[in-house]
Amino acid sequence: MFENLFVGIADGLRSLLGGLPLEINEAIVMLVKLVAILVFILVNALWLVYMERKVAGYMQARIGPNRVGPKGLLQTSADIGKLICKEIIIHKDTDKVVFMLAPVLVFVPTLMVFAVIPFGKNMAAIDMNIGLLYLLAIASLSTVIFWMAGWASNNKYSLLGSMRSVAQMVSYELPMVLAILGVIMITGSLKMSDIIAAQEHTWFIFTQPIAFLIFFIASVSECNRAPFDLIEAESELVNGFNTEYSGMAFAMFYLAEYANMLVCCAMVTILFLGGWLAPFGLDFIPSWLWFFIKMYVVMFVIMQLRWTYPRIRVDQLMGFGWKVLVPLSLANIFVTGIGMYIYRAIGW
Amino acid sequence: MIRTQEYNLNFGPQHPSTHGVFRLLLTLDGERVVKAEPICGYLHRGIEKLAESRTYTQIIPYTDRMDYLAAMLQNWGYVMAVEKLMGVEVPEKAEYMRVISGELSRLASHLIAIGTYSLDIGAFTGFLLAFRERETTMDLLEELTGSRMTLSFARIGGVAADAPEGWLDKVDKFMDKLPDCIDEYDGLITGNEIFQARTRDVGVLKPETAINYSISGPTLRGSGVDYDLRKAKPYGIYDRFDFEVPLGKNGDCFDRFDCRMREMRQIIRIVKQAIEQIKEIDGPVIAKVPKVLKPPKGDAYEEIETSKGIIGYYVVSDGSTKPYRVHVRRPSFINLGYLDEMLRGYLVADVVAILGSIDIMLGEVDC
Amino acid sequence: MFGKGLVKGMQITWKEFWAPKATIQYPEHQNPIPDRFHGRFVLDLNNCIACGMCANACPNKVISLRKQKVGTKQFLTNYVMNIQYCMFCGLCVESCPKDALHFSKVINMNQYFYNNIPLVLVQREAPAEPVEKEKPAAKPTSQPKADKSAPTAKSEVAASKASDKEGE
Amino acid sequence: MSDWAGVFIFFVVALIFGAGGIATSFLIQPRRDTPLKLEPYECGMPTQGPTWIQFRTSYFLYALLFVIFDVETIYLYAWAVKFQSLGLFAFIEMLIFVFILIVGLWYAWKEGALEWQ
Amino acid sequence: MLTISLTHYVVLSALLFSIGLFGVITKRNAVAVLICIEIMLNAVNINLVAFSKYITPMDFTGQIFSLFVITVAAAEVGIGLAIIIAIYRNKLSVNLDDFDWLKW
Amino acid sequence: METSIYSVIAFYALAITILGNAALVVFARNIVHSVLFLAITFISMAGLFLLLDADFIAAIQVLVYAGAVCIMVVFGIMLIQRPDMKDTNLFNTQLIAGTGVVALVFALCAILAGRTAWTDLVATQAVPENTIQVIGALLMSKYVIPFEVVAILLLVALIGAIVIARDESSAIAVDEGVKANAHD
Amino acid sequence: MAVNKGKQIETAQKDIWAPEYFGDNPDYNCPPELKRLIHLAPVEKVLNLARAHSIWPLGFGLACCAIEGLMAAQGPRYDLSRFGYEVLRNTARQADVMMVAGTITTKAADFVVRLWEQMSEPKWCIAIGGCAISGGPFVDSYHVVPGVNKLIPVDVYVPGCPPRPEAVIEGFLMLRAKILDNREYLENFKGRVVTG
Ligand code: SF4
Ligand code: SF4
Ligand code: SF4
Repeated sequence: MFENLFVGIADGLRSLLGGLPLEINEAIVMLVKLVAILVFILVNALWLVYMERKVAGYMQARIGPNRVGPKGLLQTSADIGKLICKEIIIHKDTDKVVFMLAPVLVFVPTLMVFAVIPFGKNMAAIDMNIGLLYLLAIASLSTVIFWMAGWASNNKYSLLGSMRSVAQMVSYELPMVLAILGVIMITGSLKMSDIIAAQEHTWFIFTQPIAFLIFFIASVSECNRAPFDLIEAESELVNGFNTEYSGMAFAMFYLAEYANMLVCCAMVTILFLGGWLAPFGLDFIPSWLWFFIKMYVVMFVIMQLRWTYPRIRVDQLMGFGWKVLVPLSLANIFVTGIGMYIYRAIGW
Repeated sequence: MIRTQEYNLNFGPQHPSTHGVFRLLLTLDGERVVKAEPICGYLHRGIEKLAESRTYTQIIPYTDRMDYLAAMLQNWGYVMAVEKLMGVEVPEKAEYMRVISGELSRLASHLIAIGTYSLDIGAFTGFLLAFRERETTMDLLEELTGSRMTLSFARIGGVAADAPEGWLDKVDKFMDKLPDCIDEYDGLITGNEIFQARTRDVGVLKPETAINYSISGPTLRGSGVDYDLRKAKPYGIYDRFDFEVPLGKNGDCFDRFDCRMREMRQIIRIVKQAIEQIKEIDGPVIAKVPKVLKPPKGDAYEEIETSKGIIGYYVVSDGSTKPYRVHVRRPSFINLGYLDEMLRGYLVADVVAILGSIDIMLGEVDC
Repeated sequence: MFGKGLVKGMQITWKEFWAPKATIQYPEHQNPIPDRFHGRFVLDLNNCIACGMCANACPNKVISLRKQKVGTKQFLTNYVMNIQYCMFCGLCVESCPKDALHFSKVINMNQYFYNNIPLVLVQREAPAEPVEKEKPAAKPTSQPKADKSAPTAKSEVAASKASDKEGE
Repeated sequence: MSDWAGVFIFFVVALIFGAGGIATSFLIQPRRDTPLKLEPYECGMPTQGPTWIQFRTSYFLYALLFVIFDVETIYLYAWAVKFQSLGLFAFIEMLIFVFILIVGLWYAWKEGALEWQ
Repeated sequence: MLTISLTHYVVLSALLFSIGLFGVITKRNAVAVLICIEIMLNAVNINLVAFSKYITPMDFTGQIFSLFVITVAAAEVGIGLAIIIAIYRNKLSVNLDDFDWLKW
Repeated sequence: METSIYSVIAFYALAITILGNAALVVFARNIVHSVLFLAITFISMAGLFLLLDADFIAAIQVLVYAGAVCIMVVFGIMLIQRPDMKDTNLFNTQLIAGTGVVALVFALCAILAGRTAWTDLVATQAVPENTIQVIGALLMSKYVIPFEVVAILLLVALIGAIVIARDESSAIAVDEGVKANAHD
Repeated sequence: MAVNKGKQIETAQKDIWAPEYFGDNPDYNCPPELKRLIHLAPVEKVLNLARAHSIWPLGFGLACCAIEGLMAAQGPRYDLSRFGYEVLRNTARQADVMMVAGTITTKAADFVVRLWEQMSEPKWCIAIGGCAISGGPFVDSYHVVPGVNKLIPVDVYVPGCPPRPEAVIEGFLMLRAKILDNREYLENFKGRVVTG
């Protein structure tokens, strides 16, 4: 019943604006989609922060925020409200332009990535041919922004933190990219909708378990979550690259972190958990709801990881990335290739 | 390897993992420590000096504030020194009360030590779960003494009060529950591979060095030196209890941490035995001492084993109501002595691990 | 096997997630406070004989009391505890010969202003006549000025200084 | 083509969002600069020495490895999408390609370039 | 000028190339020179892709060439930086004016 | 021949961004700023590639140049940077000569470009939709040899860079130098 | 810092009931910053609502009180996070409230002030424990600053040695009332003298 809710809205809008020239019509529809996505990200980021604190509380024998608003739901809104009206300190040694540019830009790659994520059947804002590659390319830009933030702060902790984070993100991007390769070999397309369609019968988590593991670990690392949260490494580097940021500038990083998490979970869902496909033929639940359910299951696991594991040391982190994950993901390509030949020999 | 330019990094005083206001001036080469200069004194409150203008009894609350995590043990050390000076005999029951409350204090201290250590390593949950048990310990201590942390429970010649009704049973019940909790920490922290990878072979302290640097407490025993004052020179009534002294093998951070973990299990044993034995004893909890204490001229030194190591109180009397001099051998301060060499060559992340594993208490370091 | 500890950790947090919570919702609920708790002081005026033992026993000269001779008895006019200096050690309570000074279970002594922090346990004027039926030996001629101007208690040194000589 | 126009709109809106957030904040925030506030934060102490620290070669080596392998993945992607229709020859070719790079990884490993210094 | 033809791309490419070249000749910092070389290579890429689109749209020769150029450029930066680091280690400078020991 | 008004606007906007940022790369006083401008140049170049219907190349441009090469350059800078160098990206003494040479080169290019009859060469077909598929196929068939050579090239670059960049023999000498330098 | 011999207290505290605070005083020269705030006043109400419910403390402990006031109050039993006050920031830049928990020695005074200065506006300060309020047990010592209000303005005092975590929570609630400008609550405290 609700299956076509959002698609229907978009179509309705399009026909409503039928009188306008095509480009403008498309642009307006795109803008509406965009605003919807933006709202979606913000609401989700707020919710995720709240959920994180609740989950953390529950795992630590306490209850977490419950006073502000019903069940404490307005807690994160209050936090953001406060951060907006907090002073942004730009201290005298900073590289002022770069320092302020970083928080402005930090949301850009994240939001742009959302353009290709299908939230449900036919519900990607843009379903482009090289969707996956686009996603990877844009996502790789965020490293530069983190580095900008750390360098411009002109603070040793920030610089150390940002250099670490860049080295980390760079090292884990590789296994992530290589892990996806296994999926692409099977689907033969970089289009998100094709990838999901290819999982009609079996999710790739079953056909590509190694790739799934690698991708999952690498994406946890990419969004700097524990046990790979060296970027913030509170007990060592104070707050990592955002040590000098205050107020809204900090809030931007804070939100972007959660938005990044959202991307990672969405990616895991799309690539390995069948995206919006309903399992066991339970398709009375709309596709977009399935997508959320899967996404939030992954999210919960990531949160649980954070509240369970200690932080790993930087040299171990690098060693793990390069000496375990990269060879493993290369091996995965071989195995997938050979496996597919065998499968074809038997199957067809 | 190219040697990069060395630079200084302030680690503290306001740093989440220096456990208070402690400052380490690190000289780093890349991320490796070349030199570490511990700078303390940010919490120097002049307790030793203040003690000279207080009467003997009035000093007791001040000793609390040295190692505020295990306040009873500090009280105990001090009153033992004064008792020795005055030749006071402590009633049996008071000794037991001291043991029970002292061991509970030690438990609270160890719980914080493992909690904050897991926080340093990055596992937040371990920290808060340890605090859950600490709250119970605090409740028990509060019921006994009236304060949660700064107990001021010991008195010269005994303890301030007898156990309230039903208190011993409560302690007993808590001791029954505790092993499960310790198992939980073991599962969550000690058994975790990441934690082990972080702490094994880091900050190795050789037994000889440890002895040479006069290091004591779990830090020493983590290196495998079997020296616990409770066993080696049983003070009070410790010779009546049957317990083990947990020892480490390699002397690395993990061993030190594990020593504390296993020591907690021994605390359970001691407390359980003490509760069993105290039930048969009746009598006062404080000896007859004059209201105004005037110890004879002379000096006395007594040392006991606290949760951090061997604390020694040296009290000099000039025959008046106030001590001429009080000096404290603070284990945390002495354990810090080897820090610089222990840190050299390790990464910044290891600094946190090593510093946390020594379990310093700044109130005691700076005194 | 590698990974066993990791799985165990996840199990524990999962278990904790569903386990009962230790939190007590403070402003509404509160853990019972034990009888011996060292909270805010209360002074039983009927028992207090203004002997000054409590002020003497205190390590930090927290207690300042003013007394006045009314008849044969000492009359307590002013008893202020500067609890900002207090250690809540209980030595004063222990030393009171008449059991007049107690701890209560009140934990909250918070204030917005520094001047309000001291606990004014007694603030009153001495009666002109001795309350008791005994013959007044000598009627005090001049009424000592009682400090009634400021509601906030001035930290008082005189009494504690006077009572400090025992220690010297 | 219109796909990319959409992407461009995304970019612009994201930029506006970021800039708008910060700008709003600047409008309503209280500001008071004091000399101490304008100093870098370093655990409550004045910073010691230059803040532009010099890093070690290992960082560069990681970046280098990353660049090399990143370039490699491009070819892998181009190959992977066609993998099913290309046949065994292409697969073997790719094996050779990957193998050559694995040699590089092995060399880096052996030389200790993967060690964090 | 309301159409974009191949000439536009070629001119753009030439301009970019000139900027890069200018940087290569006049910069003092070795890393800056490397960066400028990158710009030059990119200018070439524009040409290649433009040719590919306008002249041989079905062959993709230009695109594949630019793929190779990107690869080579990446390798070049890597090696170049490594050399600069090595030189820096000996001379403690990245100033090209100091790198004159080949002349003696 | 692009005629859509949007692509014309896009082209000019991109061209200005590219040229402006490239100029800033050259003229920025701080080398880190140069790198950041370079990143912008690269990204807008990707936009240009999109205009040229080369989406695969555009994605790669962003992935490799903006995401990887810039990071590597930045790391390189952090490795060799002296803290006292705020103005790290100055011109050398050949400024005037350089300008002359560049003007000459550009004039030559312009003349050549102007004299070529581009319009004769222009083909009429459109670029196929799915570029990556075609490129993948071409790489595996027509360009097999260059493809394998690329692997060798990358290998050589990797090994070469590692050999050059890590050098133990001179470590001690440099050590002294660095230390001496650190104190002034 | 001089030894606080006579325990004479000169308080350096904000008096929010002073006439110039309300701008009633015609002679009062309103700084431009304040003028700007006056324009913002309607918004400020909403913002204060947000501020009051999200007070992030600076993870900054000095001595014994830090264990009770910071750690135990965050702990499972008392759980400051219910109010949303558990987000301990390690850098002064992001913190809202400085909980001065513990003894401030003359050596530490310097960095306490520095940390306070480096916090971003708006900021508050809670003095936890006798030491932070007045030097507490160590007021006679030669190396102890008699009270943090000598260094920075304090909003809420939480006496105790150490105060129970409940009292710390109470302190936070008082701060919340202050930020919300909850007049009834505040009047309760004005000139309040606790008598036995
Ligand atoms: S010791 Fe007791 S009786 Fe004497 S003044 Fe104090 S409270 Fe009153
Ligand atoms: S509790 Fe201790 S410090 Fe407080 S007034 Fe009594 S004796 Fe003095
Ligand atoms: S007030 Fe008491 S508990 Fe708090 S820091 Fe001071 S001495 Fe320690």
